[in-house]
Amino acid sequence: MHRYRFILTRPLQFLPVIFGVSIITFVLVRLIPGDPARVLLGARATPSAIANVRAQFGLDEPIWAQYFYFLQNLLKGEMGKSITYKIDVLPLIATRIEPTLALVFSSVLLSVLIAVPMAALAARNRGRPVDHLVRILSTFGIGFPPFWVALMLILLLAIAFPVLPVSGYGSTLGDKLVHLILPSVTIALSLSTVLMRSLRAAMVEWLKSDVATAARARGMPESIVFWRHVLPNAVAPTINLLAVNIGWLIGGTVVVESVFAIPGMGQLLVRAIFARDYMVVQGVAMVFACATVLVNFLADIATVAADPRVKL
Amino acid sequence: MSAAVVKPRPATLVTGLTILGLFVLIALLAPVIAPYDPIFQDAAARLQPPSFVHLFGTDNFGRDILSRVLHGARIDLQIALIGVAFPFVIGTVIGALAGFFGGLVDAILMRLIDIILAFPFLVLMLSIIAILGPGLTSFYIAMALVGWVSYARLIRAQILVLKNSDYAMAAVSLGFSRMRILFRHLLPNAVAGSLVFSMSDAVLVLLSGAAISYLGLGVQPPLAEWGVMVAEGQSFVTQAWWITLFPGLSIVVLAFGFSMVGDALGELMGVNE
Amino acid sequence: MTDAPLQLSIRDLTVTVEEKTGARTLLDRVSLDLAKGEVLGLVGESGSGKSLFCRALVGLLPSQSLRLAQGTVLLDGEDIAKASPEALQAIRGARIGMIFQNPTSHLDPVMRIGDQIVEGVAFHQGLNRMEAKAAALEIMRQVGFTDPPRQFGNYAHEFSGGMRQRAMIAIALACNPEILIADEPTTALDVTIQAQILDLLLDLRKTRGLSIILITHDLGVVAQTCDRIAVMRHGRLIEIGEKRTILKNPREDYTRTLIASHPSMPAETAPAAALTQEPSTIKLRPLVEIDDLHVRFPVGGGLLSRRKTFSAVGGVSLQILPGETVGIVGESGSGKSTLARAMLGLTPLSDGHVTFDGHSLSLKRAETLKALRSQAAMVFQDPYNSLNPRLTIGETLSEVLRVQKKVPDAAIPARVEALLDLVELDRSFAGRKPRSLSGGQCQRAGIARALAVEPRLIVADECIAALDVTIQAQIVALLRKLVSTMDLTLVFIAHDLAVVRALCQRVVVMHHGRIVEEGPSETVFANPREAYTAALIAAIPDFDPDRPLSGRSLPLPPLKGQPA
Amino acid sequence: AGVLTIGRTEDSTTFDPIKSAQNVDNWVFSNVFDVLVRVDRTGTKLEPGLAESWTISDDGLTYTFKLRDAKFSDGSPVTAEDAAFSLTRIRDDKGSLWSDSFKIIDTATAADAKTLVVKLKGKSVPFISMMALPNASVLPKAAVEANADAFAEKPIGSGAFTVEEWRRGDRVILKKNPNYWDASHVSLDGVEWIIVPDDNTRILNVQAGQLDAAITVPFSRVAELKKDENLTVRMDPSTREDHMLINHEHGALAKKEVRQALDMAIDKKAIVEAATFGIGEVANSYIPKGALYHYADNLQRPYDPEKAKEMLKAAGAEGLTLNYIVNAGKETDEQIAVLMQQQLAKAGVTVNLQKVDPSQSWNMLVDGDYDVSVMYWTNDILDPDQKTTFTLGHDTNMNYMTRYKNDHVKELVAAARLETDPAKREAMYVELQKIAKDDVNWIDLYYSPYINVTRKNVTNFYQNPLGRFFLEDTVKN
Ligand SMILES: Nc1ncnc2c1ncn2[C@@H]1O[C@H](COP(=O)(O)OP(=O)(O)OP(=O)(O)O)[C@@H](O)[C@H]1O
Ligand SMILES: Nc1ncnc2c1ncn2[C@@H]1O[C@H](COP(=O)(O)OP(=O)(O)OP(=O)(O)O)[C@@H](O)[C@H]1O
Ligand SMILES: [Mg+2]
Ligand SMILES: [Mg+2]
Repeated sequence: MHRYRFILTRPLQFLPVIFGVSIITFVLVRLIPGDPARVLLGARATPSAIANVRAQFGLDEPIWAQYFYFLQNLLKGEMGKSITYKIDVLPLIATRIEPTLALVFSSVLLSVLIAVPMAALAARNRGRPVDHLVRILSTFGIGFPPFWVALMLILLLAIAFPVLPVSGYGSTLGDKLVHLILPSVTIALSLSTVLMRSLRAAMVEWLKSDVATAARARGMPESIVFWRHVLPNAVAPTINLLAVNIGWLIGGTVVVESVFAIPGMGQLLVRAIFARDYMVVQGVAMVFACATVLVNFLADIATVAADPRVKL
Repeated sequence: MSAAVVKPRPATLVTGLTILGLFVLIALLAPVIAPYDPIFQDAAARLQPPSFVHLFGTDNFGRDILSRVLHGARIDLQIALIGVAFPFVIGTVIGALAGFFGGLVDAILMRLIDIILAFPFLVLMLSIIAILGPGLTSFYIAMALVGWVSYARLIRAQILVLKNSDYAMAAVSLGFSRMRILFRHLLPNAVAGSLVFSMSDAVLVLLSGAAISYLGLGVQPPLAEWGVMVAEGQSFVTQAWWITLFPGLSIVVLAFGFSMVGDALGELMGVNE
Repeated sequence: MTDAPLQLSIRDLTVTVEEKTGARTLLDRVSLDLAKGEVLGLVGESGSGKSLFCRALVGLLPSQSLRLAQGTVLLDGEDIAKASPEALQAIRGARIGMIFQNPTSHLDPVMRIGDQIVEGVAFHQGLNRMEAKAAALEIMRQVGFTDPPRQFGNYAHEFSGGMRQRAMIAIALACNPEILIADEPTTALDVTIQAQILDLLLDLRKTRGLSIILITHDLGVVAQTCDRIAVMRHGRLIEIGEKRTILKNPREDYTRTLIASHPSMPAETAPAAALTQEPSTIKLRPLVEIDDLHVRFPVGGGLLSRRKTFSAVGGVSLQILPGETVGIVGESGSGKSTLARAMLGLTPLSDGHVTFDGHSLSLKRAETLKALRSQAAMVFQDPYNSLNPRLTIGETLSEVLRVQKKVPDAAIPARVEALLDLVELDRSFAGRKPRSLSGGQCQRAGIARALAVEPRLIVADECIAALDVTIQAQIVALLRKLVSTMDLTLVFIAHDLAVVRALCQRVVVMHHGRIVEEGPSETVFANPREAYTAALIAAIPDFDPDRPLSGRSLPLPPLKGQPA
Repeated sequence: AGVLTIGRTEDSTTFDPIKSAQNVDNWVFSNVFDVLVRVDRTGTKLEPGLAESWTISDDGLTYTFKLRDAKFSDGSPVTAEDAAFSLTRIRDDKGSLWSDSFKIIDTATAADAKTLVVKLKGKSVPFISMMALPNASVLPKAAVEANADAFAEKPIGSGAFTVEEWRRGDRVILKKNPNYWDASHVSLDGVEWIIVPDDNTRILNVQAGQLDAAITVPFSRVAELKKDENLTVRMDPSTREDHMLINHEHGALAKKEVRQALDMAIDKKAIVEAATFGIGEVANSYIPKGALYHYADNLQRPYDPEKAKEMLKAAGAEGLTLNYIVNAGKETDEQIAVLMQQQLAKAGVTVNLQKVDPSQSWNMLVDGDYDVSVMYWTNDILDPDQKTTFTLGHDTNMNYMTRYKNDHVKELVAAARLETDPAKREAMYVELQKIAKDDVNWIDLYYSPYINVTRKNVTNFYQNPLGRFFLEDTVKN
């Protein structure tokens, strides 16, 4: 199966990407005006206290030396200490990965579950009122800011009809699932729109295609034409779109995490940016980068699996 | 070869353009048609529900929502336009050059694109905005630095296909310069997809703006911008729904206009998103 | 055949299209009968409604704006023109099978070939998966797959054109139809493969008792395979009758033109110029000199494996004298286009030399390219895709003139008109874009563009392959005229030997990237030295129905493009 | 009985008290640890904590604390040794953020198991107040010395509650400490501090009954929440004072008259009305109302934009343009900025708003890269000395970034620090308040309460003005 050979070679390309991300983050966060020590010490800061903290976290070293230590630590499997939390970054992040991952996963799953039938409905009734309705609805899905949608969902399903928890994450599996419903719906409302548009366009295209005609010409009923020939062909181009969006989602769950008080990485990251907790920003950025790269990698594999013509 | 000439569905295009045109008109006429000064605070008229005095009600400062929504059209159209135009131009040029010349240039650019894509979008946006200070200019710069990637990818993929097309080969055989081939022959045929994408991108840009506002780094107060209005108004959503609803609806309707035009463009140009 | 029972009886089939200006008739009261076991040839120029007719039969009109306005289609006495969608669906495939013109776009790219066959078998014959698979393998064997168990799992893109066409046929047969409609099943293929496919169809007719409607615009194909011929033009059936009658005594002018423009007509041989007869006595310096040329392409390979290369042109030497007309023939993939591109400096040379007018491409690249760009031009195979879709013909031509700077800017409009005149296009075409032109018109525009360079050398790469015969004949005539009036050197690439024979003084036969035979057209066609050449020539469907297609009796090269 | 769930915006950062200077941590520290001396509920008196009683030597240099019989949550007794260790540690530990404040301690020693003797390097009246800082909590020496990092994750204290679990980013779970010396008094079985960053969500959680309490409620929500029958909106007096910082080194702002004019050009009532929805109270002194030595009769300049305009003209500062740094992401701050822009315009002052993220604004203020900006201060010790020193006393921080200079004030601040007679001391602070007002070191804007909301069934949920939550008193019915 030489088409899958890239699975062996591709990971080599990850290294420069991760390396690049680390350098850019490193420089970028240090370019942001604001001193972590001052933030940490607050209003009662005295110059000597500030100097003390800076020395303690190695912030008084030249930037290249700091980067060198960072890399050195990385080789040891460490990512430095958080200024805010005073513990190593890696265990700090580790506890935050699961909620974000769960959120992304459930949102994507939900989006796909919404997008595929909706796109199918619209494409098979192209130009009819159903099609227009779906398109109008989808515009609403993408037009309203997520934090507003989230709030509306809470007001509706947690206050007016209190069937779901307002916010939080829960500790048992069932509890977590229940808590993930509203946040996932919030994300899915906009993500599914993106997927749906692309899927619908592809489906319309393939419904008109020679492949579909050929299937009809051999007497296949419309449902077989659609599910067996149109859908598999229409899915391939959407995989890439989905991958880009998952990448985007992984790095952008913060708003939803924040509204729903989900203890994920997004919140950790934003807090760290505002507090200039350099090590945490770096660490989270690296984890995000790895996740994104991995998602794209999986998408590549999926693309190859979905379309035998594709070579990578 | 099915020469099925794609029929543009004029209704979609007309609806879309009408909506966009209407917003442009509103933006142009805002100072004339707005009943109040959008930043004037009237302590006596705080949190008024919609009435004949304030058609869309007032916010927590007693500012007239209608006037703010009308004036917001100026800012938001500007955001959509500039927030898309720069990434579009930068991405197109970079993507075109990478796709056309290939080799080392392409390899480096592709890695750069990989890096930016792997970068948590928010770190980039927030850091850049934090570095430059919140405000529209920083937002544009951040958008441009992050947003070009999508366009570059789209264009590059197109150019890679087109550069092996017969008419590209024909152009080479006719002694045309490489720049002429790229910019006059290939690019015009390659941009259709990006153009369609830019329409939905415009909506994403508006929403990114709103998200940034939610995180507190949005446009400078007291500027009326829909995303900021929704973000700020959401604390009052239970007692004064009108503060968020009207700017929110404005975004949705504008988004609808953009996506209509995008769809129509897509069909006109025979692009499958 | 006449005594066989009627199977399909079509009366007054009319299809209209809704347009803004009102309804336009695309098929105008077409009536014809098909007997059981009969092969009916349907010929006619492009756009005459052949495909539409077939699709109308099974209710698969290509667009919703098309309507079956009137007419009956009696299938064993039952009118299916007015049948419900469900009834039609039951007829499609099971009773009337279709083979489409373009297998590449009609095969599902993401489904294994075997599964596509199984789908039909299972659906129409109600077999379970195991049985269906066995049946599918059997069908694959029937249509000439060499290794069905393995090829079962292949995807369409892994097959060559011929194999794909076979797969199309297999899929149609899987439904076990009584009537097979084959819409130009061989147009896109080279002659050798065309012969195999036609053979296959005839075989199937014999073994399965199929009735076949064979659509083509090649009268030669019809002559070889059909019992009766129907001729269509402008949506109407203008003539129908027994094959020999029609070929010998066509009633209609159009049919006569069709027959006359068939390239295998012996009347049309290239005007033998003095050059070809005594090339050595007149010591001319060759315009193009190719010496041991190799062009290799990297294929596959990657980080962990060594890069492999594929040799598309492997050691070709060729001299082309000024004013000569040279034809290059060979099956698909034999390296013709690659050679042409290498000749014009459009693809890097791996080895060897190309010299144009004394400039060597490998030694003085820049200088040679400059000469090539201003003195040589190419006409491309695909008339649509070789023109920039966004520019009008006028813009395309004037751009060339402006860049080439051979005429002053002020004279450009006049020159554009002169060029259009030259290729016999109306001047109004200057303002139109390629999309609104027919294939033949596009090809003329392409030629005009080549002429705009005022070249000494024109390389025409299969520039007529996609056109129908009447247009082909026009283009060939045009080229012939241009060569004689403008002192052009022409390299004409084709896989259709008949055309080459009609146009070229000298012919070069390529096979697997090498020249296997070379010589004056007449000599080569009369006495091919190589078996390969002979096979190519024999595979030309002869116009005379009594001279049978000899595809199967000669040692054909193995089908290429099978997955490794 | 029961577990009290409290929603707050941010997570704790550590459980090592010396390593934090943030309110989010102090709130929890004071549930988990105990201090020698406590500040009472009104925020005006010191009362015994772990120290039953204390005496101060006549020269004011030696403090002797008598410790009560108390146990840490692990059952080990709280000894004078532990207390001495804790004080020395906050002064000396490399990771301590409080070293500077505790430099005044010369030695801290255990005279016997229950007697702690602290010797100061110099006289300091406010020192005893500092003993109430949660950061100076008494920690078990053995446990901290064994592994300080582990301690910071799962501490051992002698407070009313113990840390049961810390789900980072989500919640801190506290359990009643049976070994607490006053355990019989504690009603709650436990407390959960739950992070809900979004204001809306946090409050909705309480409305939906999924949280018992939500703290830091925005002003804008109070009126609405008061109408909810299931809720109690609690507004406890705080020591928070919002003020406008002025950079005394920037051009015309160096002139007292200009600063006075600005003070007059700002309509604080309108700000209280608009930004705090009438909940705040116009401030007239840097020492907040209700805090020790607050001078209630201090000058309150009338709002008079016309006069302000004249004064500016007279001072040669006509057409003044100010660069106003706004903290991004703070609803009220942005609101006030917009309002002030409008008000100052009436006095002919052009204000350019520059919104920057809070960490950056901090930097700009420290670097003097601003003209005006609005900030606030909340006392964390009872004694006014700390704030006075930081803002008026020519401390190393340029008088809280204002670059205010007045040598007389500086001497007065130093003297007040040493004055043991409360009456005399009060007089000194009254004078300081008058001078500060006259000099307009900054512009006092408003005082505002802590606003928290609880379900009706929660009683005795309150903060003292220094911000301490008295959860040992809280009852959930
Ligand atoms: N969807 C459509 N809408 C309008 N006109 C159409 C449509 N499809 C086909 N036609 C017209 O119908 C006529 C017949 O087309 P058809 O495809 O049957 O030609 P053909 O004889 O098969 O030609 P070719 O040899 O090129 O395949 C043409 O003039 C074509 O332009
Ligand atoms: N860019 C390329 N990369 C790899 N292989 C190529 C490339 N171009 C051509 N080839 C291969 O080189 C061989 C010769 O191709 P070429 O196009 O010259 O054939 P041809 O004789 O023109 O065939 P046809 O009649 O189908 O046009 C083919 O097998 C083709 O697959
Ligand atoms: Mg056809
Ligand atoms: Mg070719």
